[in-house]
Amino acid sequence: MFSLWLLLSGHYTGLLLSLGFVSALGVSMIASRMGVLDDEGLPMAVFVRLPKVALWLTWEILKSNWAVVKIIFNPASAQPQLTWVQGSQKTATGLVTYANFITLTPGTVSVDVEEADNYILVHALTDDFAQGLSDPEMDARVSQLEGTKP
Amino acid sequence: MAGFLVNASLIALLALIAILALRLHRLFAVVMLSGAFSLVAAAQFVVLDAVDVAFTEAAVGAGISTVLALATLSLLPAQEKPHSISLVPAFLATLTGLLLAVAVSDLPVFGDPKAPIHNHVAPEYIIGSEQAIGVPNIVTSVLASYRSFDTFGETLVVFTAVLAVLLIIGGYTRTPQKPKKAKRKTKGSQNAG
Amino acid sequence: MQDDIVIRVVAKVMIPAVMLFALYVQFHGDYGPGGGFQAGVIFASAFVLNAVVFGLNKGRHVWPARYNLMGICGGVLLYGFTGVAGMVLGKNFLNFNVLSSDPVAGQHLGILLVEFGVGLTVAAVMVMLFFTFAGRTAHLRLLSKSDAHERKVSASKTAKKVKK
Amino acid sequence: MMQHLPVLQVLLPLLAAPFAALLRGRDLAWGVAFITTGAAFLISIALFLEQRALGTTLVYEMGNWAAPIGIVYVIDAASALVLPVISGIGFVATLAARQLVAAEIDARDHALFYAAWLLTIAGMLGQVTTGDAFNIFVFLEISSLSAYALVAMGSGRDRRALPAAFNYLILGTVGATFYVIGLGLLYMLTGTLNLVDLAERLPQVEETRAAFTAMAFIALGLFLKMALFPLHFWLVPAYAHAPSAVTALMASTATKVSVYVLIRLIFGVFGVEFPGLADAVGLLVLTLGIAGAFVGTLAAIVETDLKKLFAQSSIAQLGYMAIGIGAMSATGLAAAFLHLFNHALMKGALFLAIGMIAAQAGRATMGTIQGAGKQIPITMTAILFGGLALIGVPLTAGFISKLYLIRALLEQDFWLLAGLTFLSSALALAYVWKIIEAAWLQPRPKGAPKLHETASQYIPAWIMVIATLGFGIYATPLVQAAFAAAHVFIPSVAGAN
Amino acid sequence: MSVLAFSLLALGVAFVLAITRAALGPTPFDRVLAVNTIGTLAVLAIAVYGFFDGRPEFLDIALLYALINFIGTIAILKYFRFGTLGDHPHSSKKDKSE
Amino acid sequence: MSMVWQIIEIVGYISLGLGSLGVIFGALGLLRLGDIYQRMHGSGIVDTGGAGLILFGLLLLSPDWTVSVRLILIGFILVMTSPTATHAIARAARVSGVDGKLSRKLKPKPKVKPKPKTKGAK
Amino acid sequence: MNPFIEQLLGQWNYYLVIVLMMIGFYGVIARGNMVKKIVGLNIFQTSVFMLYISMGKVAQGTAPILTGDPTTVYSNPLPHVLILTAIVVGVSTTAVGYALIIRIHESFGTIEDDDIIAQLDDEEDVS
Amino acid sequence: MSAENLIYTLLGLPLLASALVLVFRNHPNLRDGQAVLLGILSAGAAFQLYLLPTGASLTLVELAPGLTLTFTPEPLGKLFALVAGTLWPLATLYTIGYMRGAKEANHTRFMFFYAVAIHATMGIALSGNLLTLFVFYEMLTFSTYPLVTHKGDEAALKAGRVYLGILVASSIVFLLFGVIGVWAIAGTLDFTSGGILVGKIDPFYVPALLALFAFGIGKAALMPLHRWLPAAMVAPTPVSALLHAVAVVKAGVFTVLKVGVYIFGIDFLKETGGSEWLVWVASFSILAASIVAMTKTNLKARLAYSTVSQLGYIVMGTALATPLAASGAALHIAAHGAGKITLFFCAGAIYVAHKRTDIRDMNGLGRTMPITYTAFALAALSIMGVPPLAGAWSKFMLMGGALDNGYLVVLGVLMVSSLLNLVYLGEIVVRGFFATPKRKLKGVQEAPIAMLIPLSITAFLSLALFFAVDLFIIDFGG
Repeated sequence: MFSLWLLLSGHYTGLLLSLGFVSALGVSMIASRMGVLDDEGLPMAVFVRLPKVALWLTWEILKSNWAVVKIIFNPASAQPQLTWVQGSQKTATGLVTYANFITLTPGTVSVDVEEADNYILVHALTDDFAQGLSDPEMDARVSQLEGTKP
Repeated sequence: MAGFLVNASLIALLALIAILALRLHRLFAVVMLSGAFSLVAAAQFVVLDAVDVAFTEAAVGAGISTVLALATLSLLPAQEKPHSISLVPAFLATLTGLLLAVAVSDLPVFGDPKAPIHNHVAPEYIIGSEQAIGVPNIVTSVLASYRSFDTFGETLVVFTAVLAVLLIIGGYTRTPQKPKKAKRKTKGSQNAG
Repeated sequence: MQDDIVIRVVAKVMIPAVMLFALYVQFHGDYGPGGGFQAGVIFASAFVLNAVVFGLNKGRHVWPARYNLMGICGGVLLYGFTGVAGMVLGKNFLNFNVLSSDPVAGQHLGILLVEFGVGLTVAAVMVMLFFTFAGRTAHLRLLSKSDAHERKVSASKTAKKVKK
Repeated sequence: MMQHLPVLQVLLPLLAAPFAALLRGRDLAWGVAFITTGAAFLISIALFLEQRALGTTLVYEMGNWAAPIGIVYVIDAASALVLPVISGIGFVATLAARQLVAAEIDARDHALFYAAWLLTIAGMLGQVTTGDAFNIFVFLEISSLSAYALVAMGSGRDRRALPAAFNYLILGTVGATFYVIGLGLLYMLTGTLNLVDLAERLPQVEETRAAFTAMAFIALGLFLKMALFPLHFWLVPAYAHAPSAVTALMASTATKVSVYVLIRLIFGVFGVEFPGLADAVGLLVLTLGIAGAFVGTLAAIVETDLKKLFAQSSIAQLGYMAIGIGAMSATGLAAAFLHLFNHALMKGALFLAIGMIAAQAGRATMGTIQGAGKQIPITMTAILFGGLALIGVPLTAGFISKLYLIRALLEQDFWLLAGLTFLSSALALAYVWKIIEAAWLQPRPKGAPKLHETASQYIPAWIMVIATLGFGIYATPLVQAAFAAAHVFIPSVAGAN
Repeated sequence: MSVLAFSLLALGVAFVLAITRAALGPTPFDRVLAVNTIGTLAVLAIAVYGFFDGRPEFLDIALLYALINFIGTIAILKYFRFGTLGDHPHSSKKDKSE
Repeated sequence: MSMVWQIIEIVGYISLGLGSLGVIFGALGLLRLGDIYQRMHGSGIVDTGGAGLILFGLLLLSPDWTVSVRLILIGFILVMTSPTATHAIARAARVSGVDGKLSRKLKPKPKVKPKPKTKGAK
Repeated sequence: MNPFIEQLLGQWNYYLVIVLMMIGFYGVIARGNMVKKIVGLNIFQTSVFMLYISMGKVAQGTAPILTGDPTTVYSNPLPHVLILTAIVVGVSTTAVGYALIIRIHESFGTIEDDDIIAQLDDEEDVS
Repeated sequence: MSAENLIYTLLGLPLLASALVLVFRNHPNLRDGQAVLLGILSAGAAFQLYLLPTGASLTLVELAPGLTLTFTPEPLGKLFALVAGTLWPLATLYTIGYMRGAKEANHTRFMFFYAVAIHATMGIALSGNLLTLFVFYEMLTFSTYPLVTHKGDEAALKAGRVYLGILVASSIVFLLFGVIGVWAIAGTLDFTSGGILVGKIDPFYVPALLALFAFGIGKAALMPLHRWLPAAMVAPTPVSALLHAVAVVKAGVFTVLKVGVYIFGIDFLKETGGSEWLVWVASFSILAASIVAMTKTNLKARLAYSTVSQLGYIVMGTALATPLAASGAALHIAAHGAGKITLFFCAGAIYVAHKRTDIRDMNGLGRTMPITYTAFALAALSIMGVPPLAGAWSKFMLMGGALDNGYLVVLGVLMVSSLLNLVYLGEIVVRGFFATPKRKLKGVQEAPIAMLIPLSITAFLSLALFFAVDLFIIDFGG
C-alpha cells in the first residue's frame, strides 16, 4: 500500500511521507472494517508471477483483436454462441482471473461464473473463438499464476 | 488551430449529448447521458487547462451525481410523459442565447493573453503562489488561501446540502403517504429495453 | 451483487486502491490537480462501491451514521477553527501566516489543515447522501411489504386530514 | 475583538450550525440557535453604531489579503443598516420558533432544523456583508439551499410544501446561475471580482454591449431571487406552505437580501451613470414594480388563506421597493432601504402572529380567525397593527417608507406613478379590513377550535409590532441612516438632510 | 506530433460512434456498455491530450476516470438488477436506525 | 544512445497509431455488431487492443518516471476493471433475460464434476 | 493566420458555449418532468462553468501548476477556483433537488409538473 | 397658564377623561360626572387659549427629518378648538341623558371612544402642520367607528363599513397623497400664513392638487363623497351630534379651510384660479343636498343632508379664495356647529321622549315639548341665516366674498339654498307647533333634564354668537 503511495507521489518530503504512511494505515483499517481484506483479495505473491503471464496474454489479446476486427468488417460472418468452460483454479481469485482473462481477449466474454463447480459460461463470437477456449493453455497459465499449479 | 478543433468538436459533442438527453423520454437514459455529458465536459476542461476543475467535474458529475440520480430513479417512474416542444420556453431560451451572443462579440478574444482578466489580479496569484505560499498548484493556493473564505462557504454549502437532504428524506416519521408505487420499480426496469 | 464472484473479487481489490488514491489526491493537492473536495468525493466513492457490491447494511456497518455526522461537522469546524486560529494569533480570520513562525510554512500548514477539513466534510457528506438516498429505497420496500395494508388505511386518513 | 466584528457577525452562526446539528434534543439546539442569533443581533447593532459613529467604511480583509486579491468584508452605511434587520428578525423569529417548531416539526428533526435555520441566517448576513461578487453567490447558495429544506419541512402538515420547495429550488438556482453568467461577463471585462474594484474598472468598458448584458443578467437573476413581478410565482406557495417559523423568517428577510444585493450591484458597481441603466432598466423596474404592487394587492384581496394573503402582499411590497430602486435617485434608494427595513418589521409581526394561529389551528384562514378577536385579542391586535402598517397609516413604520417613496417619485415628476402607488397601497386596506372584520366584527362560529394565547406566544410578534410603531413615530435616525446608505451608492446632495 | 493528433481524432470518431450506440440502445445494457466505452475513451483521450499539450503530468485525472467509470458502471448495473442501490429486498431487516 | 531513444519513440508512435485504429474499429464494432453480447466484443477491442496499445505508446513516449508510473497504473486498473465491467454487463443482461442471437444452441455443461473447493463465496 | 479568422475562431468557443447554455436553459424551463428539469439545470450550469473556464484560457498557456520554468505562460487560475466552488454548489443543489423529487413522488405519485398542479387544483376544489 | 401648557391641557384632558372612564367603568355616576367636569375644564382652557396671542408652538416628536408632530394654535385652529371644547361638555351631558334615557348598552365603551374622538378633534384643531393634522384626522375616523356601529347589528355594521370605507379610502388615496405631494414639492408641511406652495409649484398642477385635498378630505362630505354621512345616521343621536357639529364634519371642513388658507394661500389660489372648479362643485353640493334633504322624511336623514349642504358653504368659502369669504367660512364653522348640534340634540330629545323619527309623525309635538321645539326653531333659523342669529353673519360674509370675486351665480346659489333651508327645516317647526297630531298627545312630555340643559345652552349660543361675532371673526389678511 505504502509503496503504491510512493509510486504515485513523486514528492518526497517528511510531511508527505508520514502522511502517506498514515494514509496507508488508515486505508487498511477501514478496509478491514469493510471486510474486504480477506483472502479473496489479491494476494501479493501474484505480482512476482505476473510479467510472464502478462506478456503471453498481451500476445493473445493482439491476436484475437485482429480476428475480431475482421469480423467487425463483416458482421454477417459472426457465429455467436455460448459455451461452458471449466476452470481448474482452486481459489475464487483464480477463477475470477480466469474469467477476466477470457473477457480480456476480445471475441470471448465470460457471461456467468458458476462458483460451485468452477464453470464459466462464455459468449464467443465465432466458432474459432469457441474452439480456442477448449485449449487448456489459458486455464493452465492462470492456475500457474494463482500458484496452485507448479 | 488544433486546439480550436479539439475545443469545437468537444463542445459539439456536448451539445449532441445535451440534446439527446433532453429528447429522450426514458429517464434512465437521460441520467446516463448526463453522466456522459459530465465526462466529456471534464475532457473539455482539461483541454482548457482547468485540470482541477476537470478532476472535480469527473468525480462529481460522472460519479456522485449519477449515483444519486440512479438512487432517485429507483423510486420513480421510468418514463417521462411525452411533451411536445413548447414554444414559450424555446423563445425564452433563444432570447437569452441571443442576448449573450450579442455580448460575446464585444468580449476579448478567446485565449487572448492581453485580456484584462489575465492582467489584473491573476498575475499576483501566480507570483504570490510561488513566493508567499510556496505551493506549486496555483489553484490550490488561491482556493485555500487567497480565497479561502469562498472555500469555507463551499464547505458549508455541502454541509447545508446534507442537512437539507437529511431533513427532507432522512426522515424519522415521514413515512410516505402513498406506498403503492414503491414496488413496481424492479419490473419496470426489467421490461426496459 | 455479492453473488457475482467476479465483481466481488475485483471490488475487494479496488476499494483499498480507490481509498488510497483519494488520500493521495488529498495530500498532493499542493503539487498536482486535486484537493480536499475531489479527495472527499473519491473517498466516498469507495464507500459507494463497497455498499453497492456488498449491500447497504454491510456498508453502513463500516461507518455508523452518527460518526458520519460528526465527520461532517468536524470537517466544517476544523476549517472554521483553522481560520479562527489566525484570529486568535492576532491576525485576521483565515490568515495562515501566523500558524507557524515562517509565513510560508504557516500557509502550507493552513492549507493542509483546511483541505483536510474540506476532504473530511465532503467524504462524509457524500457517504451520507448516498446512504440516505439508497436507504430510502430499502426503507420503502420494507414498509410496503410488511404493512402495506395498514398504511393504506392510515394514508387515507392522513389524506382526509390534509383535505380538511 | 472589536476589529473582528464584521467577520464574527457571519462566522458565529456559521460555526454554531454544526454544533447545533450534533446536539440531541430540541431545547439544546434551540438554545444554541437562540444564543447565536442573539449574539449576532448584538454584533450587528454594535457594527451599526460603530459605522454611524465613524462615518467611514469598515473593511475586513479575510486572511489579511488586500482587496482585489483576497475577499473582504465591507461594513458601509448600507450594509450596516441591513444587518440589524436580518439578525434582529432572525433573533425574534428564533424566539418564536421554539413554540412554532415544536408544534409543526418532529422533535427528532429539531437539531438539523436549527442548524439549517442558522445557516439561512448566516447566509443572508454573509451576502450583505461581503465585498466580493462571487462570495455573494456562495452565501446566496448557502442561504437558499437551507431555505429550500426549511420550506420543504412544511410537508409534515401540508404536502404542497414539496412542489413549492422544488419550484423554489429550480427558479432559485436559475436565478443564481443567471447571476453567475452576468458576473462572468463582468469578470471577463474587468478581471476582478471585488465590488469596489469592479466599480473602478468598469467605466473603461461601460460602452460595450457585454457590460450591458452583464448587467441585464445580474439584474434578471436577482429579480428572480427577489420575486419581482412577473417572476414572483414561486414565492407564494413557498411561503404559504412552509412551517410558520420559516415563513416568518423568510418573508421578512430572504427577498430583502436580494433587493439589497441588487442595489449593491446595480448602483454600487454599475452606478447610475451607467449607459442604459436609468432609461431602460429604471423604467422597466418601475413598471414591473407598480404592476407587482397591483397584482400582489389584488391577489391578496381575493385570498382566504392568511399566509398566502400576506405572501401576495409581500409581492406588492417588493413592488414598492422596486419602485424605489427604479426611481434611480438617492431619495428613491433611501425609500427602498426604508421600506426594506420597515417591511421586514411588519411582515415579521404579521407572520409571527399568524404562525401562532396556524400552529394551533393547523391552518390560518379567514375562517380560522373569524371572531378570534375576542379569544386572542393580543395576537389579533398585533395583526391589526401589522396590517395598518402595510397600508401605510401614519405613526406606523409603513407610512415613513411610503412617504419617501412618493417623494422620490415626485422629485422625478412621476405624478401618475405616484398616484398609482398610492392607489395600490390604499387597496391594501381592502384585505386588511377583511381580516379586521372577520376577527373583530363577526361572531366565532360554532365548533371552531378554541384558540388561546400565552405571553410566550405573542411576545415575539409584539416585539415586532412595537418596533413597527416605534420606527413609525420616531423614525429620524432611521431615515438618516437610510439616506446615508443611499448616498453610499448615489453620492448626490439631493437628500432631505 | 501528428500521430498524437491522429490519435485524438480517432478517439473523437470513436466517441461519436459510442454515443450513437448509447442513443440507439436498444436495451439499457447497450447503453451501459456504450457509456462504459465512452469512459474508457475519455481516459485515453485525456492521456493522449496530456502528451499532446506537453504537460503529461495530469494523468491523475485519467486515473480517476478509470476508477469512477468502473464504480459508475457497477452502480448502474446494480440499479438494473435490483432496481435499487440499497439493499436487496430480502437481505435487509432493519432499516434506518440512525 | 539517442538512436535507441529515437527507435523507442518511433515504436511508441507506431503503437499509438495502431491503438488509435483499434479504438476506431472497436467503436465501429460497438456500433455495427448485431446484439448486445456481440457488441461487447467490440468494446473489448477498445478496452484491450486500443487502450493497451495507446497506453503502451504513451509509456514509451513518457518524459519522466512519474508519468510512466501513472500510465502503468491506468493500464493496470483498466485491465482489472474493464473485463469486470463487461462481464457484469453481460451477466446482468443475461439475468434480466436479454437474449442474443445464437448460431447454435448452448450445450449443457459437459459433466458435473464435484470438485474440492478451497473457498466458498460469501 | 489571418487575425480576423483567428478572432472568429476564438469567439466560436463562446458561441458554442452559448448554444449549450440555451439547450440547458430550455430543458429547465420547458420540461414538466422534474428529473429532466434537474438534468437540464445541470447542463445549464455546466455550460456556464465552461464559459468561465473558457475565459480563463490563455493561448499557448498551460495549466496553472508551476513548472519552475519562468517562461511558462499559465492560464488564469481564478476562474478555475470559482468554478470549483460552483460545481460543489451545483452538486449540492442537485442532491437537494433529487431528495425533493423523491418526496414529491411519494406524496403525489407523480413527478410531472402538470399532474401535480391538477391534483392540487382538485384538492382546492374539495376543501 | 402658558400656551404650551394649555395645548397639553386641551390634548390631555380628553385622554384623561377616556382613561378615567375605563377606571370608573363600574361606577356610572363617577364615570359620567368626571367626563362632564373635565369637559367644562377643557372648555375653559380652550377659551383661555383663544384669548392668548398666537405664536406658541409645541413639538412632540420628530418622525423623520423635517417631519414633526407639532401643535401650533393659530386663530382658525383656536376657534375650532373653542367650538369643540365648548360643545364637548354639553354633548357629554346630553349623551348621559340620552344613553340613560334610551337605555343603550355598552355605555362605557361609548364614553371612552367619545372622549378619544374629542382628543383627536383637539389634535386636528391645534395641529401645526399637515402631517399632525392627518394623523389626528385618521385617529378621529377610527375612534368614531365604534360609535357609529354602536348598535352592533347588521345595519349598523353596514353603515360602519360605508363610513370607514369612504373616509379611510379617500384619506389614504387622495389626502395622504396630497400631503406627501405637498411635502415633496414644498419641503415642509408647516401651516404658514400665505401658504407654502407659492412659487414652488407649476400653477398647472394646482387644481389637481387641490382636488386631492377637496376629495381626500372625505369628512368634508363634499358631493359625491357624502354618502357616509347619511349612512352614519344609524348611530345614536349623540353620535350624530358629535359627527355633525363637533368633530367629524367640522374637522373635515376645518381641514379644507386650513389647507386652503395655510397651505395654498388664499392669494395664491386666487392668482392661479386653481380653486375655480371647486366653487362649482361646492355650489352643486349645496343645492343638490338641499333638494335631497327635502325628500327625506326621516328627521335625522334630513338633518344629515342639511349638513352636507351647509358644509358646501364652508368649502365654498375656501374656494372663493377671498379673505372675506374665508372669514365667513371660519365663522360658519362656529355658527353651524352651534346650530346643528342644537338640532340634533332636539332630534334626540324627540326620540327619547316619543320614540319618533319620522317627520310626518311629529305633528303637534311642539306643544308637548315646548323647550325642545323652541330651541329647534332658533337653531333652524340660525342655519337659514336669519338675523339675529349666528348663521346670518357667516352667510352674509360668504355672499360678500362671492361678490368680491364676481361670482354672481354663487350669490344666487346661496340665496336659493337659504330658501330651500327654509322649506325643509321650517316644515318641522311648523308641523311641531301648528299641525294637529294624528294621535292624542297627553300633556307636557319633555326629554330628561340632562338633555334639555345642553340643548338650551346651545340654542342660546347660536343667538349669542350673533352679537359677539366680533370675537370670532378671523382676519385672514388682505
